Amino acid sequence: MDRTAKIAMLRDMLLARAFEERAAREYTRGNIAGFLHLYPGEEAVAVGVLHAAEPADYIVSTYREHVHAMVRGVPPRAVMAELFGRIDGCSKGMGGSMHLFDRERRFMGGYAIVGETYPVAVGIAYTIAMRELPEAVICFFGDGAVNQGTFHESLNMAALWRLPVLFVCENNHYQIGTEIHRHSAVAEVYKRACAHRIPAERVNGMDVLAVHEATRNALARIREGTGPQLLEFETYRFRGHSMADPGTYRPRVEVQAYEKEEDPVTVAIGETLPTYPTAEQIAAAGTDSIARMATHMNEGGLLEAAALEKLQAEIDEIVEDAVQFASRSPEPTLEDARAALDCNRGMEVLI
Amino acid sequence: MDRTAKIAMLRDMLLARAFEERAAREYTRGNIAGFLHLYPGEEAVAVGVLHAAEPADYIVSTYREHVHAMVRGVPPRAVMAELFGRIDGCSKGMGGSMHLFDRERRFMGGYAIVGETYPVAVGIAYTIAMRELPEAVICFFGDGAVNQGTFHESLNMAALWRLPVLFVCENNHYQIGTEIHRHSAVAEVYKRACAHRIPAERVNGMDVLAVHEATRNALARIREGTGPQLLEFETYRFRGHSMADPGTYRPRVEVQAYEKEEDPVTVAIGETLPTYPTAEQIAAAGTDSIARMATHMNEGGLLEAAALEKLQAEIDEIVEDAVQFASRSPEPTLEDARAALDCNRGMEVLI
Amino acid sequence: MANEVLYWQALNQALDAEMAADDSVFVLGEDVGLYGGSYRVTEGLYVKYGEWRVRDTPISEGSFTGLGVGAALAGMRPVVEIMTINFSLLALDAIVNMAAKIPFMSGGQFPMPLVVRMPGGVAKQLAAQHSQRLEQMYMNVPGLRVAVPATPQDAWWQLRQAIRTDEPIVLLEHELLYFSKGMLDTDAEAPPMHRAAVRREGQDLTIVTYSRMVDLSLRAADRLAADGISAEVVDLRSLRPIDWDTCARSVEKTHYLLVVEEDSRFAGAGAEVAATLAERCFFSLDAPPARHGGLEMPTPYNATLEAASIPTVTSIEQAVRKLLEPLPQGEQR
Amino acid sequence: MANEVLYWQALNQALDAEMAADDSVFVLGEDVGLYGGSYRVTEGLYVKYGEWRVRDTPISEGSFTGLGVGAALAGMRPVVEIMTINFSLLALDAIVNMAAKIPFMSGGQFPMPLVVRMPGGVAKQLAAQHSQRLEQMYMNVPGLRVAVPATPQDAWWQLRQAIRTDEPIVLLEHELLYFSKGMLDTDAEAPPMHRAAVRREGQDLTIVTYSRMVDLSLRAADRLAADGISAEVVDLRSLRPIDWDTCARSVEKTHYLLVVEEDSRFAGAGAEVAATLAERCFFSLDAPPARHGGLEMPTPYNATLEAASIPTVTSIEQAVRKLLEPLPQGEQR
Ligand SMILES: Cc1ncc(C[n+]2csc(CCOP(=O)(O)OP(=O)(O)O)c2C)c(N)n1
Ligand SMILES: Cc1ncc(C[n+]2csc(CCOP(=O)(O)OP(=O)(O)O)c2C)c(N)n1
Ligand SMILES: [Mg+2]
Ligand SMILES: [Mg+2]
Repeated sequence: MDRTAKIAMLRDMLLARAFEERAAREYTRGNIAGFLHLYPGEEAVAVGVLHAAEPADYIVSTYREHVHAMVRGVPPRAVMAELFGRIDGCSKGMGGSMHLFDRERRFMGGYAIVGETYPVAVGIAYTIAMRELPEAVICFFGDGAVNQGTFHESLNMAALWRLPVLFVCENNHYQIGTEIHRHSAVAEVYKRACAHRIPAERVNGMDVLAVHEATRNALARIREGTGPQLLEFETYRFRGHSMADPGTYRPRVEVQAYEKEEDPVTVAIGETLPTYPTAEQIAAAGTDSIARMATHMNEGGLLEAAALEKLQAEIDEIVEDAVQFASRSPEPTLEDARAALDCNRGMEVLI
Repeated sequence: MDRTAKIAMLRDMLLARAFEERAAREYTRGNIAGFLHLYPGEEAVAVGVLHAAEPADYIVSTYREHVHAMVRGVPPRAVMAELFGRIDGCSKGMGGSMHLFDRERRFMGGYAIVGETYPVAVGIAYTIAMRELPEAVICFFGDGAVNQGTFHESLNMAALWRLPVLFVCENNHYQIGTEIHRHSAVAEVYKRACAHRIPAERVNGMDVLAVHEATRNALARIREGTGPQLLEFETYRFRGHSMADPGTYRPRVEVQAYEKEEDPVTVAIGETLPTYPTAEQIAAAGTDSIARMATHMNEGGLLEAAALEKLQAEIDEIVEDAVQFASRSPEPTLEDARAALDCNRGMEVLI
Repeated sequence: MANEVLYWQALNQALDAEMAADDSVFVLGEDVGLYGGSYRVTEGLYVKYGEWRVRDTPISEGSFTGLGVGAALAGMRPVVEIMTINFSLLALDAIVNMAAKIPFMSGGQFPMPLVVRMPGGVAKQLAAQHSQRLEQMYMNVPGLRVAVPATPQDAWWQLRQAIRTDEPIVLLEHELLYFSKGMLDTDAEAPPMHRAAVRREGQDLTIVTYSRMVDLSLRAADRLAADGISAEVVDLRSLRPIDWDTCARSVEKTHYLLVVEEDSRFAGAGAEVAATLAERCFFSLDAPPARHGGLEMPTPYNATLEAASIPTVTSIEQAVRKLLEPLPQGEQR
Repeated sequence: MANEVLYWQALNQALDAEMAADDSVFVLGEDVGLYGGSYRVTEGLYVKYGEWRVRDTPISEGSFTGLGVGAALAGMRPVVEIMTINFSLLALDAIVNMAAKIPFMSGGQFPMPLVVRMPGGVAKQLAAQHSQRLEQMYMNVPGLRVAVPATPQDAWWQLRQAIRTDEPIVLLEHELLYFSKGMLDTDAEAPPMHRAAVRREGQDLTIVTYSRMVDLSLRAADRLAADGISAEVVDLRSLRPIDWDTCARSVEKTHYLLVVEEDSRFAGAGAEVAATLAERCFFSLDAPPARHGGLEMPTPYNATLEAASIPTVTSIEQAVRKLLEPLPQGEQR
């Protein structure tokens, strides 16, 4: 992979982090409401995966999808305006944080009911297969989402009819407050694909280069017509599940409950981060994908510290601009809402 | 296994076959209506499994459950009366063929929406585990039913909490008119259990002794507290899916559709029996579990031909008696229906 | 050209016509292909159009209906068959949370030319789990349209219209109608998809009904006519939206309203019909707006009880007579 | 003893009391244990009763609700929490096809002491998929009971009653009520579970409503009182069965009926209320029975539009004024 491509990935990761942190601030300021699920910590997944996709591929995502949308090309302005509920948002203020859509970029939506992404992706892939097109569908979901029945139903159909879907699990080890060992009998998500004989692999989701490579390979196999593939990326969210969840309670309560017993879960939980880590802590832990990529670029002589700083400044400007744009964008009217609802009516006379 | 036990199994298989064939006749005579799903061909499964269960175990079954109910001890009279829709039926004529229930015998019902048996079984098993009782739940389902999302959802929970459930797949290779290779990416059902790390095994479902042994072993492991087990029994239904389905169409249409191609499905289908086989055909094919068991008993000197004939005569009498009983049983009244609906009201004043 | 056909044949021909006209139309569901459909609606299509356009699915209602949603987003015109409405409870997330909401939630970006067909109603001793009506579940969903064809001609018209529109539509077919006969004129121009039809004109009262109950109501009207009672029978044809003008015009003429539905009365589809017409035609009504529906119980298997649990020609007739009974002086119902 | 508590605390105490009294009561759902429940309703119970009685589940609504059905069959008293009513579409098979029907289908052999609790309604900018009401889906299900507590006292009473009864009950809690305050008297004797309550007496019209809309209607009634309009407000407390006598008594006194519901009007819960009262109180009504509900659209994310999509104190007030407006001579509405 060349330097430009790597810089582009680092840039998107920086944008992702800065955008989300800003969204958090705008939420506490009251400019954004509802459920706001942020992505810090998981950037390497969206960036690595989507940089490996073609423009003709389709993306189906969840409620934690701002970054997926932006990496796919949806302008930060349109995403921020949507979070603000404004008419210039990518869903005209009707969808909000959990329902970003961009038809032109084949960003087929953020879905907020866990488990919906699978059948939607399979339906798009069915269309592609039927039309014998060289396209693929990328379907995102979390570790908690694999326990929804549609996961297996959809994997079976995708495998049975050899549909071009790349199933991408963002395994951040938590289903809101429930750690993976407490929600899944088999905590290695990729192993579940065996039930449908779908090739599957587990990859370090904190390493954007590894994510990118695994995705490129999987998509190449899919385009050969061999059917679906599944990739599990191990990652971690630094924040709570959503802005409504401080994420600070985990170990304390758990210890209370288990205090008379030795339970492996206690140990596992003990190793998680109960509060949002500082930049220093992240750097020290060495897991943060952005720091890791920056170091890689620096050490390889691809991007020096000064250039990185410049990049960061550009990003900050883009985010600031997005916020300004969103604040200035008008609210949608009831007529806009009605137009959205009736968008497919055409000239049809119903009665 | 001793001679008595083997004779008891053969007896139940003969009863199963005779009862179901008689039910078919009563259906064509108009004494039974609705969907009537019959069991001929699959007797070794119900008999082998249920003879290995304890009276304290619970049974959860599907819409093809007459034989499960009878082997469990529900009197043929009560089953036939239910098929006739009469008050002496085991569900008082409210449930019919697909909804046989017998609380006393822990026969927890026939469920007619595919995929319902799993969560019901898991719920009962949850109760057992919570109460730390030595009981187990036997959960029946077909090969088509494993594509319902509840299959995986329930297997995951059963494995996660180590619940005492024996999942029993009656793989007769068909989901109504759809052959297993056309509905499942992985046609070996037992392999699906790998997704939840549940021990699973495939067994010849036409051999009642093999079924019995596999079940006994699985139940023993369950009672050791190791969690759920899954058994797949390969079997075949000699009749159509239900009385509404002649089952004669399969190869002809398939050939039309595939005639310009070589498809493995065509071959597979070619080997199935398009019409209900005669007794001679079954004997010649050598797959019928009853013939096989009878031969085994005869060759082992456990039951001679004369005794078998006598047994068969007894069975015929039981079935005839069941039909007579059912015909004489009164129809339930609207008051009976209201009493069934309000059975749990007690003294409660609602408003 | 007009021909006598069975209801299922009208649906079958409609599918065939649309599939021939537009290669983005495809059907999917359990046993719709090789088997030809449980009620024969897809008969012959598998051989004609091949497995990609006539797709037999696993028993995965939630996901194959969701597959339809995804395909519609990608520009196809899927026609999903859910074997019976009873199983559609497993597909409600796809229909209610996705199909009905995506065009709106996306700010109007996406078409949703999805049709979900499902047989339902009380048939012959199929027992509680297989005898549900459930129409009302689909009525309270903004973004969705619901059609209930009662005749082969409507089955033909409405299924074709449903396939051609870019909005999601649920088509409810009654299991006992599949083998009912009627004239089908394939050249006749279709009325708007959701327009109600006055199936019989009358002066003394209005029966508003739909699906299988239309035929029963017409038969009850015949019997009543012998006694000089002239009933007007309105077939709604659609449950969302409802053609209020046609209903109101009739009630304003007759001054009496009886809503007949197969479903149990409490919170059934008829509740909306009665509530809106009670409000809109309040000053025209000479008696309380009445509803006649099924009993408040799951459907019993026993044939006699099953029959007693839903309206019959006789019970509709009785409900009409009761509605028209003059009130004893000074008494209020 | 009476105390001021929050709605969620009343539910929490009710669960605690029943779990302490009967070891066959257990709760299950997503994040009900370690996390303490998304709306804190199960807070503290995990520590107190342990993981078997306070079970965190995977995201498998269909199966863990079905687990509740199985456990109820085996003699337990499960209280299933579905994180929000929107996800209950994935569990409808368990609730409608199983819980509501098994006691009947089995000829009356089995108890079904299952409680399914779910938060719902329009909260704060949760957008279309997370803002549904859906009450009406549960009303048309014979064999099921549906309670809608509007106050902490009712939350306490009705949850305890629900747990103690052997029939399946859906308890619908409004997300915006969890942090509302009210008096809770834990010793007071409970009224029957489904009895409606007259929350405010009045002479000029009857507002029939439930859940969060009770409070809004009471506030509208306060404003109207300033203008000399005396509204009676009836809180249904239950949507299946409905206490018709209490409603009818009120309408027969006031001669005017306004049904207020948060759900979009078409085929919402209010349709049944209006239809039945229109029939039953026809001769008492001086104006058409009116309904005031939400707009016919999925809930928009934008705050202003969201607020405009459901009734407010002001819009209820306006609906009342419109209802009481004298008709221009000779004109009919
Ligand atoms: C069907 C359904 N059940 C429950 C929820 C509530 N919910 C939202 S996100 C979430 C956890 C999902 O966890 P995971 O799939 O691991 O994704 P993550 O949030 O960790 O990215 C839950 C339970 C939902 N939205 N939909
Ligand atoms: C959810 C649901 N979908 C569809 C049906 C219709 N149906 C009844 S039995 C059946 C096939 C089931 O096949 P399998 O599980 O293999 O059981 P078998 O009948 O072969 O014993 C189908 C599709 C149903 N009852 N429930
Ligand atoms: Mg997660
Ligand atoms: Mg089968």
